[in-house]
Amino acid sequence: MNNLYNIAKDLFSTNKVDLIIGYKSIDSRRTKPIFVSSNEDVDHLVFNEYSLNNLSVYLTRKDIKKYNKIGILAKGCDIRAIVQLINENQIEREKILIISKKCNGVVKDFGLEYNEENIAEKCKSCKVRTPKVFDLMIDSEEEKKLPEPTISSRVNELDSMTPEERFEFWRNEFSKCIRCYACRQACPLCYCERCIVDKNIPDWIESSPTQRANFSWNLIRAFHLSGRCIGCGECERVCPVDIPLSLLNAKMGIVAFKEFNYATGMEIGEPTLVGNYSNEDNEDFIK
Amino acid sequence: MYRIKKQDFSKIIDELIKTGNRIISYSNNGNDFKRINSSNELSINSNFKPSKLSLKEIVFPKTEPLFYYKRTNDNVELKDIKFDSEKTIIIGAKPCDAKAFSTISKVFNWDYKDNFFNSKYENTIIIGLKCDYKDEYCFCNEVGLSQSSKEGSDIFIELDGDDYFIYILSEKGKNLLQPFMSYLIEEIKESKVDDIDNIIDLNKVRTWITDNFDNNFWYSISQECLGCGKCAFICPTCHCFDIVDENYTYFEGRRMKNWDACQFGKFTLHASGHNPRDIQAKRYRQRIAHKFKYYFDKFDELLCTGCGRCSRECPVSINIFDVIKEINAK
Amino acid sequence: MYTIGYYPGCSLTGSAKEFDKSLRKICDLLGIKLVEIEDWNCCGATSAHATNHLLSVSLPLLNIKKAYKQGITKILAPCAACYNRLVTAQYELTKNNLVKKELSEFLENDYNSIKVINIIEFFQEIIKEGILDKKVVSLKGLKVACYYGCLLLRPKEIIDFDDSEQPSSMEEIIKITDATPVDWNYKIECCGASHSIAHKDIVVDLIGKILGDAQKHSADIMVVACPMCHSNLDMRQLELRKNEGYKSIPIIYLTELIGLSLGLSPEELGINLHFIESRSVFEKYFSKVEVQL
Amino acid sequence: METNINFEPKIIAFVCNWCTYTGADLAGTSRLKYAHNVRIIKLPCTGRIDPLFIIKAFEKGADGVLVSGCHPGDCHYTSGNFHARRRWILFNQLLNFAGIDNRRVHFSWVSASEGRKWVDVINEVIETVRKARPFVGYSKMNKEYVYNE
Amino acid sequence: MKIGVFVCHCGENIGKTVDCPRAAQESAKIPGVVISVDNKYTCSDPGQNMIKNAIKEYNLDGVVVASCSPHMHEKTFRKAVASVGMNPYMCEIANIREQCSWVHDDVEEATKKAIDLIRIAVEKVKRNFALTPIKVPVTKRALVIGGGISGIQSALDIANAGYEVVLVEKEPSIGGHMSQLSETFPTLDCSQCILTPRMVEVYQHPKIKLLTYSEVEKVEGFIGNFKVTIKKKPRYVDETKCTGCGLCTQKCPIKKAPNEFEQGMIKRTAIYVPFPQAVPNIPVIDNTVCTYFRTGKCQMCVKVCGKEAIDFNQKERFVVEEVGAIIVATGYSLYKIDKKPKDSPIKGYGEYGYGIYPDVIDGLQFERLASASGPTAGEIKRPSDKKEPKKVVFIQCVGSRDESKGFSYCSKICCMYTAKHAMLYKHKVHDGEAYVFYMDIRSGGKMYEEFVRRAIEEDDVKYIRGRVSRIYEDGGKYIVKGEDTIAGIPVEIDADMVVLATAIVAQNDSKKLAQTIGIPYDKYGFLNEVHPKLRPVESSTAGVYLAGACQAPRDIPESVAMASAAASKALVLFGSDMLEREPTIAKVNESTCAGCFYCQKVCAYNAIEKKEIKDRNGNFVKYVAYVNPGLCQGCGTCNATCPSKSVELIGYTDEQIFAEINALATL
Repeated sequence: MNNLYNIAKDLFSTNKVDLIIGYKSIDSRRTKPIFVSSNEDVDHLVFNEYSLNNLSVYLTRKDIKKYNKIGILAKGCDIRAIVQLINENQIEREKILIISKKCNGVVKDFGLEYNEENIAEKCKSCKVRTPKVFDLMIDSEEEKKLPEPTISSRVNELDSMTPEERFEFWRNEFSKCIRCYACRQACPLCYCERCIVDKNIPDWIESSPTQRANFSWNLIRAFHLSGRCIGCGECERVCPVDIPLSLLNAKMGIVAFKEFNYATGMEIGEPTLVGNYSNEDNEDFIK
Repeated sequence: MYRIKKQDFSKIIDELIKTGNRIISYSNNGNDFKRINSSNELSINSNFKPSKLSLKEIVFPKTEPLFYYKRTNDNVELKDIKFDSEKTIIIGAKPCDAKAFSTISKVFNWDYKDNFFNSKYENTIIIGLKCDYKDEYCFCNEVGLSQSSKEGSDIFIELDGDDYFIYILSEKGKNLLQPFMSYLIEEIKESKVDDIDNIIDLNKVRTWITDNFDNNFWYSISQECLGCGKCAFICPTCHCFDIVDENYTYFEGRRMKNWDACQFGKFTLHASGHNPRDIQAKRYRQRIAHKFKYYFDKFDELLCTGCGRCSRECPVSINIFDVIKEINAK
Repeated sequence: MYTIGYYPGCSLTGSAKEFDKSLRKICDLLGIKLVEIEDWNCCGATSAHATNHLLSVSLPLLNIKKAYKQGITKILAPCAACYNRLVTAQYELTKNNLVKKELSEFLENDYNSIKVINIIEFFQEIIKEGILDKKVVSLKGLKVACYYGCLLLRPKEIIDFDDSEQPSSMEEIIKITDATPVDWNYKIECCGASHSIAHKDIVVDLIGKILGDAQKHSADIMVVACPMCHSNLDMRQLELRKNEGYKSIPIIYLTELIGLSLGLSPEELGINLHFIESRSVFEKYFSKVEVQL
Repeated sequence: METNINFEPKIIAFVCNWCTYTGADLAGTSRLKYAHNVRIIKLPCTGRIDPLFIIKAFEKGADGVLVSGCHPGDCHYTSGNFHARRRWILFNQLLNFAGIDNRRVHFSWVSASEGRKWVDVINEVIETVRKARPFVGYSKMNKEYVYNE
Repeated sequence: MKIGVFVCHCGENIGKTVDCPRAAQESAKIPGVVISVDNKYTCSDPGQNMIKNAIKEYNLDGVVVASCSPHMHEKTFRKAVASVGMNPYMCEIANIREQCSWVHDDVEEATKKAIDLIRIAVEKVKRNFALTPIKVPVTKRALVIGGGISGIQSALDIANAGYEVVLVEKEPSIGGHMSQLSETFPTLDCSQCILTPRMVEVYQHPKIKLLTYSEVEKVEGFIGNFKVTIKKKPRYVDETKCTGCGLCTQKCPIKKAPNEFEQGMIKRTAIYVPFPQAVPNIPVIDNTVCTYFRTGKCQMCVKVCGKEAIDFNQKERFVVEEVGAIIVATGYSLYKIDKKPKDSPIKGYGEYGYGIYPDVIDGLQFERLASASGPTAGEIKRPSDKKEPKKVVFIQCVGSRDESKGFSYCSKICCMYTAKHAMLYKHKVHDGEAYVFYMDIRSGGKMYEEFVRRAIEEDDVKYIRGRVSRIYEDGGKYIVKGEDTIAGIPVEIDADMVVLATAIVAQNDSKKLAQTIGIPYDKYGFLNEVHPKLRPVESSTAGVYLAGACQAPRDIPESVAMASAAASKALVLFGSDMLEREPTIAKVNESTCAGCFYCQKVCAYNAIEKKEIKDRNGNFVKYVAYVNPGLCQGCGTCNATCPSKSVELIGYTDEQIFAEINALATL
């Protein structure tokens, strides 16, 4: 039977992996990332509706890259990140062994109980709850119906405002930003060796958490993730001042789909959105 | 100590607001704090959990200008900052937050007197509140505090039915309440010291840290750390800052003092490209060592008040208390 | 039990009853469950796409949506026109310029996951599945001209289950009845169905060519898979019959031919409802039926 | 803060060297007149134009930004403008979503022979920006920087 | 930094609307500016001298000239500063004429703008680098890919100019399609007669190294310095020994292999020479049919060969050639219109029954039928029964100008060769009828239209304007159903033979070749020129040129013209020993590059390569992008695309542009 325990044990005993990046539970409603490198710790591994973190963020880290074959627990959404990382030459498919399961959503944040209203927003609109790309599947219950997503309606809400209102909205949200960069650090696709905000010659994005610098930072970040964000929502979850970053990402996701019929991280080898072009790209906004 | 009716206390607050003081109180179930314009906005609740951000930004803002400059072809003229004298009164600070102010004031005053900090700190009056909140992240009693410890507060409140018990603990506090003594009823109440059984031996922790600078333990506990600055930025005692210049017109600019965090990879990056704390483990070690050893060695104070914010908010659920416990268990 | 969604469309409930009848009979016999789409509506074939592009796409999509709600994953649309509209609509759905605007309501679910198949694909499938194997009557010696018509195979960028100019799939299917498909030239020529009422003269001329060529290549009967072709070729042949010495040729639905080979009687299959009678052609096979039954 | 409709907006234009810059030169050599509010920054190719420039332009007090280059297919570097176009599609909508709408951010193709078009584009841009009034939102944030005792 | 600013009045041109003295005074306030002056004509000798003197006097690091457009005088002033030892790239122009004084009237505003423009230039020049042009050595040797008429022409031109040429042909013989043609329009002279001498000339030319039956495998390097790996397929015949006596080909027992040269209309032997005039005249063994290769027996050829030239053990061989320029002349192939595989985007013409009806043939097959050296020795006989067809229908635009079934482009030569075919047919079958179905007749070219008129008027070829909907067989005849759009009626012709003018398409492996060389191609697989008007024979990869039908459908004269043009481009390159390239190219910051290779995706010149970074102990650290200075053209798209700005365009660095924007900063 394919429970997590057996799979992991087997992987180690047959030397199919040198490391498994997984979750271990702290208490009934909390888990944290764990790095299992041998049979002993296998029994710590859990994979449940409290497995919030998108572990693929670790795959691009130097100390992790050292391993030859890495097993990783990944939900459908996390796998999109892995696929995108592969498509961006950050990791090699052969080196990664994806252990996944059918997913019925995770909770918004640690400490909450898994139930209808605590399910994370991203899960409600998730199209890959049964993942398309993976190596091993652990036994998991079938998909059940989740509550209707609200994110797109929130996006429409903003779209329906006047530009001035929108600007004020974001100015207020961004002015809260304290530049702890938790959003960046938690993002699996923010793997740059030196983030643009850390580049000081020239000082494209001022490092002071002033309103305008925060505005620039959050915009550029959203732009750098356009067509790359896979909507795992970690940035918003980890934000200490609750800036609705998912709104930005969702908007750009919608744009990518409407303009280019493009969804990120769905298949390995698909051409990236930025970096390619089509003669038919829409240009009715250009004079 | 004194007893005072809640409504009388409110009267005092309104009075203070009228006389142009900046009153800070909690909002949104204690998650945030804000300036209030009337005592109705006042919310004094001993069951609040520590706010998401700590109170430190009142005396140590996330960003503040140090001076302004104007450069022309042949010279540069500087313009200094004038500090405003507005009084700030914080109402209902938790013991763990109240203590933090006095703790960091040490580092801002040990050789160079940082007036940017002092000007604010001196004008800040902290009214502490006995805390009745505890969760798996709190450990104030392990760092020499308790839910009713009054360190750092100028005035301290305890709830008692429709009344407050009020302790006046400092000159600042005394002067503040001077005009309102009429509202206060003197009362003797032997304040019982809440019994604390510590499980952590801080000396042991310190010596272990000293002896195990290169211990693999640092790597093992910080492996999942993402290296974001969240813990430091929300910490009431973390006080690192960065200084940058930025110009706003072609000729004019200003020098800024911004929060910084030792968890950032670039924090210790030298111009040469060398980075003494090149991996997260070393940065995490720095965080622990600074809080529980270095700062103590220098000021014999811990740089931690056990508020548990960093653990509560950590994206990957690293619990600093667990770490200390582990060290303690070695 | 093999189950499949079923979209009859207007013809099969009217002018082409026998198509529907014979299909249902076969399915009963082979234990195939047809799940009719509840409250199905017009496919918009007749005039919608001539009058309003959006309408011509949304009408069929509405049917697919209904099927989706019913949990149907595959739809059989026997009528060539219906089939054509349904698959075309799905194709349109993939063109995001249209999607972006009017059709957004059809994006909430993956309606293109539903496969729409025509009667030929249907038989290909049940033969592959081994469901259609018990042949009772051998139609050996029966020369059949397979007529595809215009709707079944075009447009080729949307429909590609067979070569649109040199099709052969129907021939393959009727082989299981032991009948002999003839090689002829008018397999896909227009029969003029849409002019059947308004411009009889054109139609008669056109079907004259078609039937003529079929007979020239010595076909006994013509098998069709489209209600319009059928009514047109069957009914309008009466006009040709007026000519001196014209030898008429029966027009049979693919389903009916298969039905016969499965031992069903012409009446059960509704062959007796056609204008051009075909008993003469089939007599010799029926006797065998009696023997074997 | 200025509110009257006839203020003089500040426009920063990022143009490619081969088409638009030359087109602007042509406007000059043909002695065509256009409003003075625009300042041109020359780049080799629209492909070089980074969203950061646009943001930075607003930070530095621009009321509107124009980005212009070779028509699709004419790019001196074969595909620079195609890549630029795709980037703009994304960034344009992102800016709009953030409240910096297309009254302030403008894009155009102006070839080396389109001196006249350049003039029309500039005047149009300036007019739309003027109608949109000074960029209060941004200047609010920028004003933070001035020191008032 | 010490910067000098020189504001030019350009007589009245600038002075009239810009207050130059004031502009100069204001500029003097800019940090870094040590001298700022205005004068009447800066481009004049006194003007230039003034700059030179200032450079010496104040020993300036950079110069800004506020004057006319850089496209006007940038070179002039850069030369000037260089003459006194300043690096030319330390001189910047502020364009205050074309983009200021000439387009504004308001002196106040124009002056303000001029000052801003000067400030921008100053800030830029402060951050300029002293650059020296990149020099790359040139290998004066050319590779020509494809031995058709275009390849032959290019090879001969370059060789006759005295440079070595390597000519690679994938077939056993050079000659290409032209060698298959019977006659050529509009002169009706025999194709072989004019081509064969050229083939021989190539073969005997001391400067030309001919590699037939070979294919380009790999191309490395860049302009002036290509390293090309060529695969020589085994002939199983030793070129050095074989005399081309042809005995082996007569004696070979296998005679059933389809003859490619004759378009499969007749058979050939297993060891064969593609056609009598083949160059080199050396046989090849087709190991797919040869008995020896199938059963290990026979060896008849070995027995009869006096020279012991047969060598069954030959293997693929790889030769590496170093060349400075590459000319691609791979030609075209013909659209095969029989049944298409399902996945093919092209839908084919099933209705014409090509591949089903033996007497429905394509243009090249007809060429062979009409050719005196062809299978019927020039008599027109239909393939099925070898009878002389009395009625032939020619159909144009089969696949051309037909988006739904073929390609949207016009194949260009079909109108002409169809007219030629019809004529040849009429000349050979006097009582025959020839019909041509056409959409339009496109006969632009010297004597072309006249040629078509001749076909219609003198040779009485019946032209029907319209398309054919269907062809089917009926008692040995082919019923061609079509429409006469001029008469507006359907027509049916019972033809004996049908000739389809099928579209010209790119070689099926052209995309693969393009990727090997690193040059772009269009959606049809035709190779792309860098500029359709001004640089029609250059690919976007420096040093790679295009000739003939590999770039688009071409007729013979055009192909030859292109070939010579491409040759001369190569010769221009060979004209100098060192190649000078603009130093404003992109550069990667390897320490911060994260290796996402978005830069590689957007680079139009394949200038970005993967580079391995190793630590001191030689352990692999990471892959980073590397910009090949030989290929980079300096567009900077990589720079804008790089999320971490780890690749920067020298001369337009982020720092410079930031400073330029900042120079305009106000509140």
